Amino acid sequence: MSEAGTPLLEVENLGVNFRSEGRIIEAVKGATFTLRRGETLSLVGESGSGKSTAAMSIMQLLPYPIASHPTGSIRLDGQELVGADERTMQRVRGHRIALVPQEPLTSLNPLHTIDRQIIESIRQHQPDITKEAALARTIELLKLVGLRDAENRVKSYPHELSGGQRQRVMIAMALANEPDLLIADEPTTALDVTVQAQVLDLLQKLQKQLGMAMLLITHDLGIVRKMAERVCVMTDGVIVEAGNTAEVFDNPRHAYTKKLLDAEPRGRPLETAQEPACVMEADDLKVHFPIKGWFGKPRGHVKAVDGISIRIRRGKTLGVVGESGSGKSTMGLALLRLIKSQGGIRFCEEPIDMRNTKEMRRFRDRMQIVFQDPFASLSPRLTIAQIIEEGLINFRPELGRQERRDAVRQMLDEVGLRGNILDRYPHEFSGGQRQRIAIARAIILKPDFVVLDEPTSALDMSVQGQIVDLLRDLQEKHGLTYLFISHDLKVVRALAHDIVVMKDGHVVEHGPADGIFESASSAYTKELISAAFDLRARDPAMTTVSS
Amino acid sequence: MNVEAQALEPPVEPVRRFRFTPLTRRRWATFRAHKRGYYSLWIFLALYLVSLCAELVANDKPLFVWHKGGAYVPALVAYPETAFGGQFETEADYSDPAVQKMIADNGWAIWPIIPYSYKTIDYDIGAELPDGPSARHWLGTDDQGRDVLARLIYGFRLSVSFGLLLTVFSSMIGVAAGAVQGFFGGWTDLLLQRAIEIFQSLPLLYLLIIVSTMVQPGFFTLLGVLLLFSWMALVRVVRAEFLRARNLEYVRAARALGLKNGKIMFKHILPNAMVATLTFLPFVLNASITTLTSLDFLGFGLPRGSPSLGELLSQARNNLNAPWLGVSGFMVMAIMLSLLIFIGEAVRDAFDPRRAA
Amino acid sequence: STSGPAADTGIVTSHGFAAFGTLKYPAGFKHFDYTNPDAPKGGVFRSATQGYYDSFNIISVMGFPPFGLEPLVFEKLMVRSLDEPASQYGRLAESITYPKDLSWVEYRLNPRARFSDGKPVTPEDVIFSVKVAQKSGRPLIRRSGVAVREALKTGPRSVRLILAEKNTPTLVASANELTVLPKHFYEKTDFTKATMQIPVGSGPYRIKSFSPGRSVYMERRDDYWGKDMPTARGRYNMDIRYDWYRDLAVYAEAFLAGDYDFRMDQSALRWKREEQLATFKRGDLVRSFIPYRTPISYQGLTINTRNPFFADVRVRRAMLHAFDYEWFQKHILHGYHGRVSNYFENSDFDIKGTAPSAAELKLLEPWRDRLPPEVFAAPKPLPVLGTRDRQRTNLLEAARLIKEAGYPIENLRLVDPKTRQPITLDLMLGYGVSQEKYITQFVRNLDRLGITVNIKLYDNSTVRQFTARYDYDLRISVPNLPTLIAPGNEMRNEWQSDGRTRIDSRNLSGVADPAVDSLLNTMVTAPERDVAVAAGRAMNRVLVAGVYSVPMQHIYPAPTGTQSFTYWNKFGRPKVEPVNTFPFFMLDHWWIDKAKQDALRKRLGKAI
Amino acid sequence: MSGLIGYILRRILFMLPTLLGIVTIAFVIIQFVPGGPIDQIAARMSGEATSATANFDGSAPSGPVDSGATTSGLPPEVVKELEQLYGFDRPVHERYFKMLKDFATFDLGTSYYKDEKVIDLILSKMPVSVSLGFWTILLTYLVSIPLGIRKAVRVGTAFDNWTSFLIIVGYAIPAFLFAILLIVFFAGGNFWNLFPSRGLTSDNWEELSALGKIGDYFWHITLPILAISIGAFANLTMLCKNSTLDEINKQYVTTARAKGLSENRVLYGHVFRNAMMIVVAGFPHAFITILFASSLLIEVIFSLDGIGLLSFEAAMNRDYPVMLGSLFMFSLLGLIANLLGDICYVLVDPRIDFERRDV
Ligand SMILES: Nc1ncnc2c1ncn2[C@@H]1O[C@H](COP(=O)(O)OP(=O)(O)OP(=O)(O)O)[C@@H](O)[C@H]1O
Ligand SMILES: Nc1ncnc2c1ncn2[C@@H]1O[C@H](COP(=O)(O)OP(=O)(O)OP(=O)(O)O)[C@@H](O)[C@H]1O
Ligand SMILES: [Mg+2]
Ligand SMILES: [Mg+2]
Repeated sequence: MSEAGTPLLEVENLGVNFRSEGRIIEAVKGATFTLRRGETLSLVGESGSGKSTAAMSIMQLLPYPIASHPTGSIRLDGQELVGADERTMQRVRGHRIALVPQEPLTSLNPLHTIDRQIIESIRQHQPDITKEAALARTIELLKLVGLRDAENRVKSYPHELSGGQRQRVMIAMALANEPDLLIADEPTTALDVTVQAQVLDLLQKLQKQLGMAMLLITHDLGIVRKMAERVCVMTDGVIVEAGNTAEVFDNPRHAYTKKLLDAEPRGRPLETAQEPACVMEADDLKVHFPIKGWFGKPRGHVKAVDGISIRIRRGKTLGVVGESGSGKSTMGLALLRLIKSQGGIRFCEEPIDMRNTKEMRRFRDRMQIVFQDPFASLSPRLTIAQIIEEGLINFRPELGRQERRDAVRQMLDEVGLRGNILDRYPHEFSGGQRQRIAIARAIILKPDFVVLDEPTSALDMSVQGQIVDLLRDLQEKHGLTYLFISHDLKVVRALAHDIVVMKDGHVVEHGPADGIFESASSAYTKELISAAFDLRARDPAMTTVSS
Repeated sequence: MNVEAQALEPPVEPVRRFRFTPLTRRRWATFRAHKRGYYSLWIFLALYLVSLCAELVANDKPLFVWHKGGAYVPALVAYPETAFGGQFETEADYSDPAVQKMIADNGWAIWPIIPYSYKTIDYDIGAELPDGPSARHWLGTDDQGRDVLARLIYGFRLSVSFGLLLTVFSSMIGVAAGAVQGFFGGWTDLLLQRAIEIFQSLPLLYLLIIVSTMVQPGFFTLLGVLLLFSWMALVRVVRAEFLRARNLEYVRAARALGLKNGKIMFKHILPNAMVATLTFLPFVLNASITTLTSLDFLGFGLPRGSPSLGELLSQARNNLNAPWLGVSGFMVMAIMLSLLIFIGEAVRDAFDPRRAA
Repeated sequence: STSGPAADTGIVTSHGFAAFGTLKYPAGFKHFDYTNPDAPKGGVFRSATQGYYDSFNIISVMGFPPFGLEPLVFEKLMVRSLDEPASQYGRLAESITYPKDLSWVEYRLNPRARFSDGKPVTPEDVIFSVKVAQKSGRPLIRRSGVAVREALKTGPRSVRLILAEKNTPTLVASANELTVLPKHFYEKTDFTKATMQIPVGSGPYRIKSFSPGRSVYMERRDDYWGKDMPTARGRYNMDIRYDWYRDLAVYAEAFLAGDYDFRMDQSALRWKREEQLATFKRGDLVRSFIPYRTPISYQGLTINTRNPFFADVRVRRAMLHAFDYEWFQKHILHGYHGRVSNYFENSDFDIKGTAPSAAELKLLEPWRDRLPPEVFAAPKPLPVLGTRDRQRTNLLEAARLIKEAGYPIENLRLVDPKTRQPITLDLMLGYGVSQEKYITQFVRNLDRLGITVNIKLYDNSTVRQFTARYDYDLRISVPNLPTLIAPGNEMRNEWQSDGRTRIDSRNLSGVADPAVDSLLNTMVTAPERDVAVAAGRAMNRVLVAGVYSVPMQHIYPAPTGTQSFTYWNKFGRPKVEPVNTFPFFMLDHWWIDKAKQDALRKRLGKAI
Repeated sequence: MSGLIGYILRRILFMLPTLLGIVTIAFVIIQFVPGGPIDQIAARMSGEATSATANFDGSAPSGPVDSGATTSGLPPEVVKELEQLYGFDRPVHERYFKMLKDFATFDLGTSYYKDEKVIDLILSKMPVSVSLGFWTILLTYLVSIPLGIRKAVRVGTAFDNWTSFLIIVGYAIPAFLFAILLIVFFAGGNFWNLFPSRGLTSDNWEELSALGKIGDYFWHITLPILAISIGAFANLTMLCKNSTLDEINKQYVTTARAKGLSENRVLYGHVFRNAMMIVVAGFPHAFITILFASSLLIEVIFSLDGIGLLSFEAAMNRDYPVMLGSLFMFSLLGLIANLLGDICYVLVDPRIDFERRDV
């Protein structure tokens, strides 16, 4: 795949420091790599190891002056970018280098419709394109990245889109100007496997067509294998290993690389009693969002969840998979009565669908949720200690200050966050770290029932494994019940007893996990599994999902 | 695993030496880092403190009198003139040379730096009034022969206390009302908003006239009356911020944690909706003072003769040939406002998670 | 057109009327001495004032009409001469006829008198005007109305007014000043309402243009019917433009900018500053002082004797000792203004420094045991303060007087002997902070006497209500001045005892003294002038001794008995000045001096 | 009914009871104010009346206006007549319901003293108020918003410091003092006589050419507008600055930058709308406030007859129809402005709604 060419991008001895709490955090230490036209370089590594930071440095978009580059140089076609003036950077950004940020959910301007945001990007660098042409191009791009009903959807505001939909908007935006270099920071985490495959194919196609280089940051080693010619492995801000993908993967030299390659969510769901009591039941659950027209007059409805009935028994995990935008997150929120819904919901045999906010409050310590967008779900002005201990303050008033703090510390430790991070604000973490904070917040209360909305999408394999183990542990010890939403069938497989497959707000298939994986009945499920299988099939180093 | 986990500091929690949470300490550090705001705070506190002890700084009564072997503290205790051998059974007028002679003949007195109180009329002033700045009156006198500096000191105390109280109360009420409206929406909002609209249209002038004919309007009466109106200033913005913020994901997260509405409002939303509030506070404080000023101007303010900045300014206007009146009044306002705005900025910084210490 | 007194009938017909003394100008006189019959006509006189106007209706109180409409657009039956005490000469009325007891007056209207719309002035207009004035109206208009009991037409050009009281020259004088309104005009327009309709009058001016609330331009009527009348000759030489400024400071500033020509000096505050200006120093701005010969208007601190605390004259006298006029004058009044010591200074009724005459003593004798002994001697001069030790002695005296009156001091404050409550007084001020500085020293002194004074500052309407109900202990007011050169029956409302209890009298101090009542009655009704004067002086003595108010200052900044004004130096002035107070905004006997005006323009480099 | 339309309808429906409440309370309060129109007339008759704004400059005349006046208030029959005229002979409730009836038909009545309909009075004062309000707002918004944003971007720099200094100084200068100073310096006799000190237009306005009229108008309003706006910058600028500071670090801004947008596009295209919600939504209300209240002293100083002055004088003179009428108009406009403000919220931020939150 690789074409020999002059290096498009040269990163040399790059260092990035952050100031936080009066200390210096060295996020990237002396990273060096180059990237040629048409080439894909993958940056893999531990969560919090500085991958995103390194990527953002290329765009010079770190929060300067809090961030600084003590050393290093970044050259695009020989032009120095570190410390380049704004005008130079403006010509580079979006035009020559485009970025798919790691957290697409919070990266869109909440007050602009998505067409406006993409069109803006197009017209910024191609001023002679008319508005209409730009709109047409926008729709085309959105279709390319697999957004269905793009004509209607372009007028949506970001908050009206699902996580995966927003992510695709970001990808479309990045591709809009056919950049020389695409920096894709975990671009497919919120996409279901079929769409994921489609997007990756698209990227490859563009690469071929345009000679676009790509810096791909991902935790999914399957994708790395599929896409990247070369790979750099990062840990603790240092690139510990770099080389040809195949070589590195086949012949890992650094201990961390080995660990990374070995790690994967393992194990099987716990065996449980046959028919424990139902923790969560929903009958004919419906969530319809009005599509707002002029002055808020509804033009119609998005039937995000359209008549779903499910049952989840104590100590079990219900995996929810399905197409992006199929209503998984919406269902999760509805079950916990966090958005308006119709239909019956019972929690531990108690009907809760008619209860008001106040009455719901006494259930809250027994039902928790990890939101799909961890960043948005963390109060920006609270430190993570405050965020995590909040549930304890609320429901375990008997705990003293120190006890609480200890519990928080321990919890963080269990999700793999160590060090003196308690008094930092959410924005000072990496995507994966924030995700773990969100998990910690949810499970510190040891609730009966937890909705986990893609809780591992931003985690590297080893941490994923750790989290999966933790969840299973908790299930074992405390009999926790999970509703586990994920696109990563591997993780689902490792945790879920039963699986629900969703499409367009409906359940298309429902049954024990093994059954579904082995012999899916609906076409959609088959497609889904085969897509996952297909992706992994290129990755001989990994155990395939199906036996 | 994390970069900072390994080296930078011992993982042990600092012992609880202070009652401050680490977050508070962090905010305090940010606050201190904002030099302008930090010094402003100290200057402001110092000024306010001095003005709180105005009686000891600027007074027409000695701080201490030694008379015939007896000790007197006229600044704090009222003594009849007869106590010093005079004839008046009412409180001694220590600025009267006759009284001064009585004391000097039988003892001595220590005077404050500024030997005038806000209402002292300098009887022996030589020139016509208002009298310009001189060694006798550092900032000159007003058109009634009262020392401008003394009046400023007392006036500062009065205005700032009034402003602070009014600001604290009115922003508490205003923020609460705005928060409740914006957070709950629906009928709560609809009805409360109407109530506020009605309230806002009360003819303040008439209320003041009524009040002023019924009672001698004093500090607290005015505080009460103005409080009735001033709290509405913040409602609008706070409500807007809450209307917006209640849709955000972290509010939903807080709700998922089963937090009470009050907690969600004040712990999660309010800090994020604080921008407007914090920005407005110095202005609300200043506006309280200005309102008081304009009431004095209209004649419905504090009892006549009170050391009010408003009175000073209206004198400045009537005595354009005495620029020191206007300049002093203006300087006090400007300094006070700058200090408050700078403090406000520093507080804003301290609460802004993205401002590094 | 006069005939001498017809001694037998006691009925007099004359070209003029002198309320006191005799007429200075004989029948057929050519012009007033203080006018210049050869004065050049033309140019504009620009004057201004602070405030606004919102109506051209001079009758109704509903609006505020511009100044000057009354003598300039509307005319009176007779006009005053300004160099005599109280003489009036015919204007609309050609002649005046009255009996000896002054029970009525009859006017013969000038046949040439015309309104600006060409209609003649008729007895019907006079009768209508009397009715209007009686019914409602602004004070000056109403005064003529209340003087009249009935109005009758006695001939095609004659109208007789039956007066409300006999033997009262001041009533005649009031009736003479009746403003005559065109009946045909006001029958069509509602005269009770404010209106901006340009009025029809018979006067020498008409309103040419105006901008509501801000300015009025009055133009000389070429067709003025009375052009050559002796009372008009040499007058009305310029067009007049009045401007209104909402703000006093701007008003003052605009004068310095040359936006208007003439200002009456109301406040000494600006003098100092003006005197330093180059324009003033080189004489472009001129300040003029002229004495007047009416009782001096002054402000005083009125003491409300309805408050039991002030029932004792000793307490009231203590107030005199507590008011430090000398300090006040030097520091607050900038050394300007003067002070008066009795109610009718600058007139025959003045008692300053004189002991009562035999006639006065005769009137006072019956009340000797009720009256304080001071009344029977020359009035004591007012206490003099102004230095520390004089202040101290006076305050000690005040303290002594109050103690004598039975008020003890407890806990350093003066208390009521019965209730043991501290004495607190309300000092009501009208809307205007400027007055506050007048009394700070006084308030301070009372504080030293152990009395707390609350200064109450109210708006007009509230002041009015509190005044009507006498809801104050002390207040600043201008004792009501005599209509003419001497006090008349209007003083009843001021001092008569029924006013103490009646709501809304002008008896602000609540004076209720049978001696005053009796002397007042004698003064008003005495047929002989010397008896009236003796009674008035005796009353003056009783009132002064009763200390019903603490005299403060002359209302004009100029020395007592003088008025002053400042103007841009472009006018010609007659050699002789009038001596009575006169409305300066008229200035109808001045004229533009072209040479001066041109010189001034040159120096200032702008049109003025 | 659903959505915003329903909400707007509800709000409009609610205006009625709100207005009712406002006038009712005002009516009740009026019953307790000392001194009524009749006292006012009595004061005028006895020559005691001073202008309502006398206290602003201590200009209460030192002598009576009509010196020599000798009235003792009003004769009882005149009082009766006046009471009849103003309807005070009627019981309170009757007057109240009559007022409601009149207001319901937008008949605001006639001034007690002037022979003019309240509505005409208000309309005739509009040009002044609208001129002052409009230009002041325009000026302050045009200056403050970009300035605030600039300050946020360059927070902590010298620029930030000295602009802060300037706006604070401007704010601290009392407007009335500043206005007087402007007149002394630019319209007085001592320094430069460049600007007129009075009014909105010259006396010969009618005769001027169209261009001349415009010039004359701006020549007249320059000083008043300057005086009003000098203090208005601070608040808005600081608000803009702070809310921009809050937004500028959010992730969507990084995204916008990543698109290669120029700094101004980032600021005005993205940050502005997010940051300015409060500012923009406050706009209608700001206009109403400036229109009705805040320029009172300036109106006096520059002899401009605006609504602020009108309603203040009406209040002081106890001209209840004018007072109630302007209150009514003011409230009505206020209600509409509030509604517009709320609609603005939704236009600015589509996520906003006004529904009750149950979940
Ligand atoms: N507030 C809203 N207004 C209108 N439509 C909405 C709203 N929220 C979600 N939707 C729509 O509802 C559908 C379901 O969204 P949901 O977030 O539940 O999807 P999802 O299954 O979680 O997808 P993903 O895997 O991409 O996160 C989507 O089509 C989305 O566009
Ligand atoms: N604004 C900031 N202030 C302080 N520390 C920060 C800030 N942003 C990131 N960091 C720290 O820098 C390190 C690197 O973060 P970065 O986002 O680059 O990680 P990452 O490799 O992308 O991880 P992930 O896979 O979890 O996204 C992390 O330890 C994080 O805590
Ligand atoms: Mg990352
Ligand atoms: Mg989702």
